[in-house]
Amino acid sequence: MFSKVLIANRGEIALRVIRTLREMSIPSVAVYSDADRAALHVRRADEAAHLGPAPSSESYLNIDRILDAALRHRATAIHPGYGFLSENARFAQACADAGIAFIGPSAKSISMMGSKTEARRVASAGGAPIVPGTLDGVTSASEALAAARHAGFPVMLKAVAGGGGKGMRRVDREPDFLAAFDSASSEALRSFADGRLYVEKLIENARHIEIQILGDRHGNMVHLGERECSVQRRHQKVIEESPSPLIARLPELRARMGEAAIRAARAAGYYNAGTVEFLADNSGNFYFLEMNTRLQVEHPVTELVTGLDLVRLQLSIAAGHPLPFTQSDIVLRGAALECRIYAEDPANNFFPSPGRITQLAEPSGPGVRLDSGIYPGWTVPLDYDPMLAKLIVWNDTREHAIERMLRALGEYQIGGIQSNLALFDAILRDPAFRAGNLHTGYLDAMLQRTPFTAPPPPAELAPLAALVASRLPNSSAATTPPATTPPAAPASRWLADGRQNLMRKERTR
Amino acid sequence: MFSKVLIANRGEIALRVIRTLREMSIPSVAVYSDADRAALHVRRADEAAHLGPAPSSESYLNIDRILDAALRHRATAIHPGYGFLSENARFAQACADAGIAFIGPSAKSISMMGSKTEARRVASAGGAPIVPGTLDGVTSASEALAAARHAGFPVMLKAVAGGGGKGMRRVDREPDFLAAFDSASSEALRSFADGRLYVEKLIENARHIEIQILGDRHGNMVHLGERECSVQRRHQKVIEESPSPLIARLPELRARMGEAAIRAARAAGYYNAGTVEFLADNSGNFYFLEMNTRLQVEHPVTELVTGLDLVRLQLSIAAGHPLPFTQSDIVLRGAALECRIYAEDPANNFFPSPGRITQLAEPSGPGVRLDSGIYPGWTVPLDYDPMLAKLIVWNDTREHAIERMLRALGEYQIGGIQSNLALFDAILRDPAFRAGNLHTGYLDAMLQRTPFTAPPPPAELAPLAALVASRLPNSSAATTPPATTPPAAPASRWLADGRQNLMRKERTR
Amino acid sequence: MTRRILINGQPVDPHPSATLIETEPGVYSVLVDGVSREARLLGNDIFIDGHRFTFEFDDPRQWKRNAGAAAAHGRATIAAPMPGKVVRILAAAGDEVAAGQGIVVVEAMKMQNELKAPRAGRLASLDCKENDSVLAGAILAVIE
Amino acid sequence: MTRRILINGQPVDPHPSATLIETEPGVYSVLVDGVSREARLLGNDIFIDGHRFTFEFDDPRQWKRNAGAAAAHGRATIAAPMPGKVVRILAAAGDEVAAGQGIVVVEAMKMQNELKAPRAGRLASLDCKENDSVLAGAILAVIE
Repeated sequence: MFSKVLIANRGEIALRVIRTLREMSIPSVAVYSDADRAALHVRRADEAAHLGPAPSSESYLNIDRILDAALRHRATAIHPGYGFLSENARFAQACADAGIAFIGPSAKSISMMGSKTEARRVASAGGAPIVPGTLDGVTSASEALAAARHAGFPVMLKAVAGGGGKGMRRVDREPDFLAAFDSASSEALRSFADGRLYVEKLIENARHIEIQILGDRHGNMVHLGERECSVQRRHQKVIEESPSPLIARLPELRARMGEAAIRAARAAGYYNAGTVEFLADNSGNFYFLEMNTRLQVEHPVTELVTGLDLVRLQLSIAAGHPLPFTQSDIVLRGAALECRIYAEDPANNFFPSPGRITQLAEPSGPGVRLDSGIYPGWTVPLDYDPMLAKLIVWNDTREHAIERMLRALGEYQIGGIQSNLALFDAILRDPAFRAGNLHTGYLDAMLQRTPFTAPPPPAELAPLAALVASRLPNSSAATTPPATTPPAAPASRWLADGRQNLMRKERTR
Repeated sequence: MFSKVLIANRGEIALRVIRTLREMSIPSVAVYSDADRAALHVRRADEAAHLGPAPSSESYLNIDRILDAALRHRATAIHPGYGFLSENARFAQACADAGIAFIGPSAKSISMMGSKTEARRVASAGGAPIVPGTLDGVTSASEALAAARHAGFPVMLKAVAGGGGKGMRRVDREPDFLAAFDSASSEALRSFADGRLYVEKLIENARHIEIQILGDRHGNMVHLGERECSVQRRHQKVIEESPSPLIARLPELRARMGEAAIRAARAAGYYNAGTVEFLADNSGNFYFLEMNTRLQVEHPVTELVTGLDLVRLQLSIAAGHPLPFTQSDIVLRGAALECRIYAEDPANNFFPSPGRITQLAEPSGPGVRLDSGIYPGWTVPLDYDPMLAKLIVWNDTREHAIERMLRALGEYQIGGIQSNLALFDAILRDPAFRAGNLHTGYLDAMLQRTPFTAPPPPAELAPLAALVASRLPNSSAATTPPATTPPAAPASRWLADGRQNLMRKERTR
Repeated sequence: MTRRILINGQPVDPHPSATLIETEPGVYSVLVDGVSREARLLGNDIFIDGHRFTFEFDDPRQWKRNAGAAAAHGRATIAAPMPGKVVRILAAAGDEVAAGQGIVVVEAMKMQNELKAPRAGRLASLDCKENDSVLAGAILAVIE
Repeated sequence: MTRRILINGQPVDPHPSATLIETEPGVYSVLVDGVSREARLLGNDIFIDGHRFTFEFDDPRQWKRNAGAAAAHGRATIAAPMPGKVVRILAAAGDEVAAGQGIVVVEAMKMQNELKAPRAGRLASLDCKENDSVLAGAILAVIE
């Protein structure tokens, strides 16, 4: 096993990896940018290496600086987490060249699956069903249009080098096609320095169901069941769960999708933990979407239903050990749900809300797992993804897991910044969610139907608020500068608060 | 199901019950004494009823006041937790008489199992093996001595009405017998208003292994596997785990003990969650010890390995529902451990350390459950048992669970009062514990062998402490009154600190 | 005490019989008619059961704040909530805009965010243009 | 700054190259030679990795504290750490006692606890008797 491991990441996932390393008695090395000196992953690691200024390009995305830190700290392996360099083949290769184990697949597998069109070809060759559309990336709009006509509208335009919803557009009618192509292509060029797009037929009301796989370097591979991630906003997952309500209804689907996932991954010579994403319709048809060649944000729901520690297994695979079990040893138990907690204001168009966390109460107790990267007094930096934590629960049934999540959300209080905690409460109480009637457009439709606004405060609570206020000195009200917008407009009040938090932050830096 | 439930308890177990009630959408009523107005269970419950002054006899043990609170708040059921009135047959009967469901067994079952000699007779009649000794309580020392001679020394003297180690003595040699009898009998009289004792042969190097059972009001009963609770100090459990390392070695023992437990419980007409305690030797012989007719402190370890919510099941049974499963549905997975976190100083003879909690960092992440009743700023009252929280972990194997517990303990920081956190670190690293070589004398022997003292602080850290101090104003040192004992004696320093905390508490009350 | 307490702009008397203790800084345990509630103080807001109550003190000896009804007829500003880049302008100076109408799109934290008019009125000035980098708190537009 | 820092009674210079930030009140993140440590300030103690360092400032302008070596030869007291009842006396006034020898047993929080001599010496006075109720901080015995 490795004598020391550097984690080329930040926030909750860095902490997640540190925890398993500590359990394995392997010293951990955190890395940090100027914006993260006080971050929890730096505090909790055994060692910490400074990378550079706040921008990712000069810190968490900077291969040279990360390798330099690893060599300086004598780390013999690097865990990339998710995001940042985790799916960067050049980084995986640079680690190998420097004699440092990359805790992930081979650079070659990353390359094959990193190109979305190449991944479609590999998966298809391996025998996994793919969504009808172009097998190759195209740069000309007319070529794309021809493919779209062939597949039939509506279609999806997607970036060949894509990820995270960038360079992705839904096109319902031919007249909108050219404008959508140009806009998606330029976004893809901006985001990935690669403007090529491909066309896929849109699977209406499709569910996003993904299979977690695990392969070792000796050719053994298993799947660990599915996660349903259909609750999305702007192509970003919001709630994930296992089992999928669809597969609970069609149980034989799990083995079929699991085998398709393994075929796709095998075709790429894959080892490490990985995720094969599918679109599925309610009849049980499913189509390969893409493969993520890294640990997934939502891996804890699989950990809770399988009882496995995926990070421990990643380390074991990277150290060359064979998988300690076969497919028949994998037993799924109960139901798990994950909520991604973001510093954003759902009542105000999900505006990011960085700033200082002034109060924090975290949920705990039976069946609750919190993978968090924050603490009271910490200032959420502007510079990175505003995810604060993941709240994951387990219980014997989906219904009980939902009840447990609602209980845990009720215990969770984040003060000083806006968070999306209240959004989850709304989703988890929505009858369509409770019934498991999900598709990737579910959340947008729900928010359209019932816009997320704070209900008017009950009048009988106002005298209690007045009682609290009556205990305060006059000065506590005077410390806050007057708002620039009238208090009658709640959205703007929240905006104003966000700004005040930011200004406080600027002063204290 | 019940429309509202009152919890006749305090601290972490009250919170534990509130959590399941919230998941079931049942409003909860907390009760509190003058000492507990600010306690977490009061803050987290939907409703709260004041009982009376701090002494338990005027609050948590006062049947009339608790029933009055239940009626006032229109609670239709009462959960007794553990301790306090949970094994009081008169309370169970008073609930029934007041038309309030008692979430526990019948008053009759409590009575039968509440008398330790009666319990021995019932269990023996049901077919469970019992420790050789007297079947009846005796008041005369000579009668007891005759029984001791018959069983053979060493023997245990135990209070008929006993519990919590009160009125219990080990007697190794006949010459010590009479003094031990007098002292145990007078302690039993003081503690339980019943001085009767009984004699049991001492099972040398015995393990404490208990079986969790669950029975409904329709005659269905299952066991949920075992917990090993051999790590004890002064007859108080310190660490509990499931599976037992002994049963991991002798797997057929689980079914045999489970069946014996069910036989004993059936003989008492038992329903509700309950625990049958056994002594076991390393060859797999086991003897009925006693039955606890309530939820056990250590129930979470069983919840983690079985995936069941015992409080939810208790409510379901009390509402008259049949068990939703049979014995063959019970599957045990992985390994769970629990550490009981106390406000006490292991480096100073485990002296209780109530006071104000000034800093608190709680563990979280994969496989960690914290059932806690404290928060930063709260003052641990003098008036009750000094248990602060229970830290419970799960992992796929015992070895991995131990590693996870060590990781979680490393994240746990309680400042302002002394706690026994460091003790667990020492036990969990002890080779005998790691090997699973446990018996009820294990911890006393370990503490004898390696007295629990703080190691000398490493010299290379002193300049870091000086760096922290250099940032502080002079006044921060001057605020603390000079210690009454020299700093050279660490034990006394801790005493002094405890006193200062207490004095601060007295001032702020 | 002569000061009056305004909750969401309206004078409200403190509850006469509820009991209150501060358990953690800014966190209060309130018991009222046997019900247990938690109140959290954050800036000028008190949150109870997730509901926001904005409080002010109406004290004749104090500077009279005009944040209430008066301001609704005065100027409203749209400020950048964080450093970012202006990527789109959706209205022109002089336009009549509706409450909630998008005015400026700012990209920050890798997300595009539409800043909306806090109320209806005339867009008196537009103080930014596309591709401008803006600092937190910068006034981007004024509505009269 | 002329003040010297004493750690566990010995003068120690602050680490010259470690960096330190206060992350939460009384909690410090310390980076030293690439190693990440946490320091916690509790009263007059600083805890680092579970080790306790007691600090003092040795400032000539300040009242000179004599808690160090001087006190070891002076009086030591045994005080009740909490309210409770004296259930047993294990030594008599005038006895020579060893460090760690039990002197008084106090029952509090349902537990009997033996209070031990903090150092060797003569039991100069015994200020309690069996069945006494004692308050927190009450001096129960003095060793000289």
